[in-house]
Amino acid sequence: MRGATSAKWVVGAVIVAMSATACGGGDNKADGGSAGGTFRFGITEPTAIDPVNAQESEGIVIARALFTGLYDTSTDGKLIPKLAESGTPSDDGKTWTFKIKAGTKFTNGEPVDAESFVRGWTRVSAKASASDVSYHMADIAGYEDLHSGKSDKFAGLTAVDATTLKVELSIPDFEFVKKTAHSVFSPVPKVAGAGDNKAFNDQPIGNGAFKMTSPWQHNTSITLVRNDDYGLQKAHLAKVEAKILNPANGSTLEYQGFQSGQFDYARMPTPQLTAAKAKYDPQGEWISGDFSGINYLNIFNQNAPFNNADARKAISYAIDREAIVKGVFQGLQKPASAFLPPSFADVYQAGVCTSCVKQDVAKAKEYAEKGGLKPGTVVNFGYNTGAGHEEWVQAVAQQLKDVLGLDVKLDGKPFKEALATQQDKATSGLWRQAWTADYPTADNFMTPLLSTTGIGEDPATGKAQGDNRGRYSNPEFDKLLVTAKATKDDAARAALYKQAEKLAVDTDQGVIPLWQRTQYRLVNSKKFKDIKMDFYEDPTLAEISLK
Amino acid sequence: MTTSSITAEVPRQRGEGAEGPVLEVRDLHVEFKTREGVVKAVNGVNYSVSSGETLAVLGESGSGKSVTAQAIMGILDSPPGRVSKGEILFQGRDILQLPESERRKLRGPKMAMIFQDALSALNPVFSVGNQLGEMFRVHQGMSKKDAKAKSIELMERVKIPAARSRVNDYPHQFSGGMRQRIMIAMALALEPDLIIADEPTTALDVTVQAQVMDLLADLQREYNMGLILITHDLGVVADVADKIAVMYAGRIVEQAPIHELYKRPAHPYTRGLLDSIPRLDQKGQELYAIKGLPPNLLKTPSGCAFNPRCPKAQDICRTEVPALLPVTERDGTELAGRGSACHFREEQLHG
Amino acid sequence: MGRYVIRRLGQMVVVLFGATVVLFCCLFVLPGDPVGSLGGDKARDPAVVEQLRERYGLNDPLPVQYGNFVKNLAQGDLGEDFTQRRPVTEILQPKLVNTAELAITAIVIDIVIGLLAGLVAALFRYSFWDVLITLLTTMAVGFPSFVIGMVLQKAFVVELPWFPLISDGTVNSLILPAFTLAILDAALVARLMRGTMLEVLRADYVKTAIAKGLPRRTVLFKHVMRNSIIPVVTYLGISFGTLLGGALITEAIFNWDGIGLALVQAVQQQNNPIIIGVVSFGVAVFVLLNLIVDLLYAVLDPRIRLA
Amino acid sequence: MSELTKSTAGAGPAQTAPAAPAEPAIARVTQWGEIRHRFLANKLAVIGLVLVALLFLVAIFAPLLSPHDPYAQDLTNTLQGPGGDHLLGTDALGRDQLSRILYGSRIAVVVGLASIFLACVIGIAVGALAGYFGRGTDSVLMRIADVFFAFPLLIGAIVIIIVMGRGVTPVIISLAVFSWPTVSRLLRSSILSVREADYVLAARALGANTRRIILRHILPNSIAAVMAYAAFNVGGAIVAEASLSFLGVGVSPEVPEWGNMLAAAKDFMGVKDYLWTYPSIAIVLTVLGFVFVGDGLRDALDPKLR
Repeated sequence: MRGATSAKWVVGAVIVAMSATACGGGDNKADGGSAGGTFRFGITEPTAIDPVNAQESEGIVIARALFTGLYDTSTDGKLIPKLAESGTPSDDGKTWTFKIKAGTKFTNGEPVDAESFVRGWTRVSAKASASDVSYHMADIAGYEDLHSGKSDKFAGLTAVDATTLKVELSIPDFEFVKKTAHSVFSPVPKVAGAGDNKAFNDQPIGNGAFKMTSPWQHNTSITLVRNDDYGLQKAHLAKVEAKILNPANGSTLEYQGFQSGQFDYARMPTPQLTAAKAKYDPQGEWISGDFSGINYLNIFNQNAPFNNADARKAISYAIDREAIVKGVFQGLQKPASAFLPPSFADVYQAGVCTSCVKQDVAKAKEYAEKGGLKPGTVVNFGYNTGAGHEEWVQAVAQQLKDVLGLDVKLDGKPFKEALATQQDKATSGLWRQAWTADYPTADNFMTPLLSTTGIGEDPATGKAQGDNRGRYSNPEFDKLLVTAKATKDDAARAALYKQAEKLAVDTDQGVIPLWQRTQYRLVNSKKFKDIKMDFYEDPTLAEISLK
Repeated sequence: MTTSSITAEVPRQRGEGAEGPVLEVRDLHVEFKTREGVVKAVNGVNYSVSSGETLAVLGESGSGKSVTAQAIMGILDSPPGRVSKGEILFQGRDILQLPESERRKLRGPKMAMIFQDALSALNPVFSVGNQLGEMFRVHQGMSKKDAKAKSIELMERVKIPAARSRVNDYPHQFSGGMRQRIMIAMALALEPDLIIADEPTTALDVTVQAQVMDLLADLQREYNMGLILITHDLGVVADVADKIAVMYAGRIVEQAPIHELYKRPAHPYTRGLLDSIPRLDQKGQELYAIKGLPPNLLKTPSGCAFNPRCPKAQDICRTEVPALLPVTERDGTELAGRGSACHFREEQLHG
Repeated sequence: MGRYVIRRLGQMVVVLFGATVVLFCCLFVLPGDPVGSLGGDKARDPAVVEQLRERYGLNDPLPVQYGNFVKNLAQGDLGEDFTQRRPVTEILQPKLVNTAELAITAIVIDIVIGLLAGLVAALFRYSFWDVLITLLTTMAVGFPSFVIGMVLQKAFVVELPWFPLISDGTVNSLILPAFTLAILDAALVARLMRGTMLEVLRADYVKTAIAKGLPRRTVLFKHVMRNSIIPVVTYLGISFGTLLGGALITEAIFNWDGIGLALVQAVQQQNNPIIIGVVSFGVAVFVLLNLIVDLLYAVLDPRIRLA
Repeated sequence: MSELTKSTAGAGPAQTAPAAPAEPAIARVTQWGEIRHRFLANKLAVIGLVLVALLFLVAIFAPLLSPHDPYAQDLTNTLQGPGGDHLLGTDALGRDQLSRILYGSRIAVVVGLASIFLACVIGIAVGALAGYFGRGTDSVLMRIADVFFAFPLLIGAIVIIIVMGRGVTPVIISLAVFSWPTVSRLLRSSILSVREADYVLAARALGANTRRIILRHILPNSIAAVMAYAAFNVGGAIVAEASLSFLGVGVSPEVPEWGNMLAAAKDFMGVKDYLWTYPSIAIVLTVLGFVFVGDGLRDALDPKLR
């Protein structure tokens, strides 16, 4: 997941959501569009734009403009080959061989070859980089040694020849290829140096559709210009200006900036969505899309009162998702009835979470009774503050009080503290959580968020160091995931994932899905064409052209 | 003009020019508007002073002596104070008719004032040199350097030791006597024709008082200036003043050449004041004190304002305001320069 | 004088020491691992967490951490921040410039409006203008800065789009936040000015000045002003010190990229090096300005002896 | 600043503590009757008193005055503009704004009074000790005061709240902890000026002991200045409390509280302005009430400044 984008501690900016209609991907040859023009939009200060540590969507949009990897992903989870001519797994799913397009170059003239991929991936995983995103490579053989500093070579990677990259995994994974669409799997030139090379961090030299001619002006702006030597389909825009806004009010600023003509693309603060839609939708400047993410309630599975599935189901049945969507989100969110997003068409099962489909007071009470969830039970309900969750968590809390008579204690905390509380073994109750996909695999949801390994319990402190902090754990489910990953046939694998989701989300109610991830944007379609959102909810810079 | 005025023609003792007095105040009325009502601080004051002459104005606090002086200088707090009636003739011109800009030009070069408390009357945040020099810079357009030299000269003139090294000191660094000398120096700076000294020695030690008074008298003589010496202390004025005006409740109640007043007061109030001076020859006797308190100016007693405190008050004193009238000898010859505002002035004088 | 300054600087070090110790203790007992998560609620890879804890000395006991901080501070080094891993000084420098820009503009507005209003109110005491100014300044004290900020934003950004919401680097974008920041202080300065000036106007030395035949403007702007301004200068100095420390609310409302906003964010993210940097700076500037104000006081009022 | 022979105390931190008059007001205790008279003659002060009294009444009788339960959500009736059943409209969760504003006065009153009271207690104790004993005690205590004085109020408060958790008590404590130094400085400088006053010298000459002098003679006279400060700054404390909520670290968001309401309304700027205007008015009136009272008190204590 890329750092829960919207969740930068942003005061009052929940930006979520979007609809299936606008997702591009596919072929945008931008015929008729003319070259040139400057595309302007706002972002908040990214953690990094160098692929070595680019993590949230603000950093990734720049990293992906500067670098081109093996594949790209469409919003509906399809792989689009970029530098890869082919990617082939071995029969056991433990070795992948990629054929790389020959003859492309970095903007400094260095060739983009198999070696440059090995270099890039090694750089990410090396101990000195202390990269926050290196875990995406954890399944590649030799990762542990490299990451712990025991070795400075990535044992699992081999540049067989200039155009052949061989990747050996420590476990079978027939979907590994999808991971490589993430910007962390970018190739880098020799000049990149180590991961903490400040000069390269601030002005990376890449092989993407755009390049930087001046370094990142921290807290001010990042300017990209078209890379005219780009080895693939060249971009149309002459220039891209990402103005860096204060995260305190990023979406408000973007919205105002769009209104005043300073930006060509903008998010909006949730409270303004209705008004913005009324104004801009008729002019064709409003786009939306459903994305690969989920908003859900983490429920602490191992501590009372939610240490049984019945009690957890009671909670899910008690929530009136429709009413909250209508009343609080003004109809601009969609209730979720599954944990996996609809964009993963092959595994999506609408209504797989039976308790999610509709509020059912009677069932809620019945399950509460069965699960020993008596009225008056104290339930802690945690959320992170300053990210715009204040309103709807109150609505959920109220429904739990009304339907089940629970004594819900809302507990808002800033991120670091919130995380520490969630990790604590003794924590009980509910916690607001969201997840967006890093790459289009069901595994990217299920393994970190629901598997036993996803808990990552530290034996010494009992802290949950992984992302499965609700500590759902079912050996049967874990086995299904391992099997699915090692299953070569797409349909068979999808079936296994469906089975696993049904088990974890319906039978066991390990988590409580709330709403899907829908995003809205304003786009300057009067001046530009083909402004769309990509898998990472960022503008498709390489395809936009002047009208 | 209800109060008949005699502008006492005192025989000129030191004055040379015979063109008339430097200053003549005619029927001056000053009032202050306050929340409680209109305070009539000065009610028809007349007096004059000539070059080289010293007029002492005597009175308790609130008698209007300082207000008169401020009206002459044009530094009344206004609002709330204002001159409601009367004329102030300075060298023959009624300065009340002059525009403020013209009056300003008089202050300093023509008339100057010495205040009672030099510590508060000198600006604490500027050096004495600066404040002295300001006179020359503003009125004569002198350069800073020249003004400073002049300041030192002035300080030497008023006998401040080590003037050169102290010119940059601040007021609070001087002793009380020295500060008053600086005030005097400032008043004298442009050699004005008239100086008003408002209780110049009250705030000083007795020993220093005499020195400062002597200095003032010497300088007055030297420059041949008119001097109005405001005081509440009869003892101070005896040696320096030529004539005296006693004020009570905003009026002049008695006017006389200085020595005559001491000998034969023509007003019960003056009598009281004189009696309350401790005297060596009356050791052992109880000291006389005027009964009662000074009048409230918001509601001055009807008739003679002094009547509630007067030992000799009669019915007429409570109904009719006595005018300031000439006083005569028993034989009816008018006493030059003398006047008294008492219905029984003759009795007082002779009795 | 020299000794006084040295002694005061010594005290300043003591205060700075005290403030940073208090701050360190607070930050140390905060729940949560400052390097435990990424930008959002995603936990960091435990191996990376450990690596970062080591790198930033977070496993050391508090006194050792403090010792290291002092040692680095002596060399002008405030360490690296926990999210971008860039030098704190480098991150804060442009923000400091922004905050200073805002603070200076605000203080200029304070001086101009505050002094002028106070002057007019005192000179024309009880007049229409005095009543109006007294009323307005009292009202201004009652308006919290976030209300002022929101009203200004609504009026001059949303309704009348005279000012940009996003700083475009021009004076235009400075005006609203500077006013928001300045209104309270300007009102207080006006009140203070009026009070002291009324007192000064009654002073004997003003009479003296008039009796000396000085022109009205010399009396006013030399003798009266110089004395009335003393407490105002004190107030403005201290207020400027506070402003330079960063205006949390105003910077948050107007998205002003200054150290106040950085501080609020850093507290939320437990980005301790930034918190320590900003607070230490704020305290140091505040104490330093206090010293400057005291020195200035002695210059303005020769009666004051610095001892 | 403590070393000046002339005190400059009274200029507090700019954002929250407005300057008290440069000269501490000194009033003999026997003058209370006159002070009351002067206070009541001041129109603004009386208006202030009325506003404060109203605030107290609303806070006490909030349950009777409120047309709805301030916590009751109605998701079918969210963001309704003013009028009809909801006089001031409903918020994003369909709660009645009027009721929430009325209930919000309770937090304002409690936090405002309690934090200033606490600050005064600490401040008076420290200031009295420092002012009376002088020398070493003074130096140490005033340096400690400097440390807390130099800390930015809001940041100090945020840190304390994060350590203690959100809620009314942490807010009160955190505001008090960073505002007592102003009281100390005020009291100390006031004591320094009173200490040499004739009546204290007289008491000393009559053989009164130190404690008696502090309690009977110095404190009652210095405390006048503190009282004016306190009344004035209850308003400041209420603003600070609302600011904390506005920054998302005050009391829990479901609690009806003005800062919370503003924080929730901020992003509705331009679309649902009634959401922030009414709570703003409530804050402004409250703060003005206290400011008027504080001003009136100061003027009554020191009529020269009128």
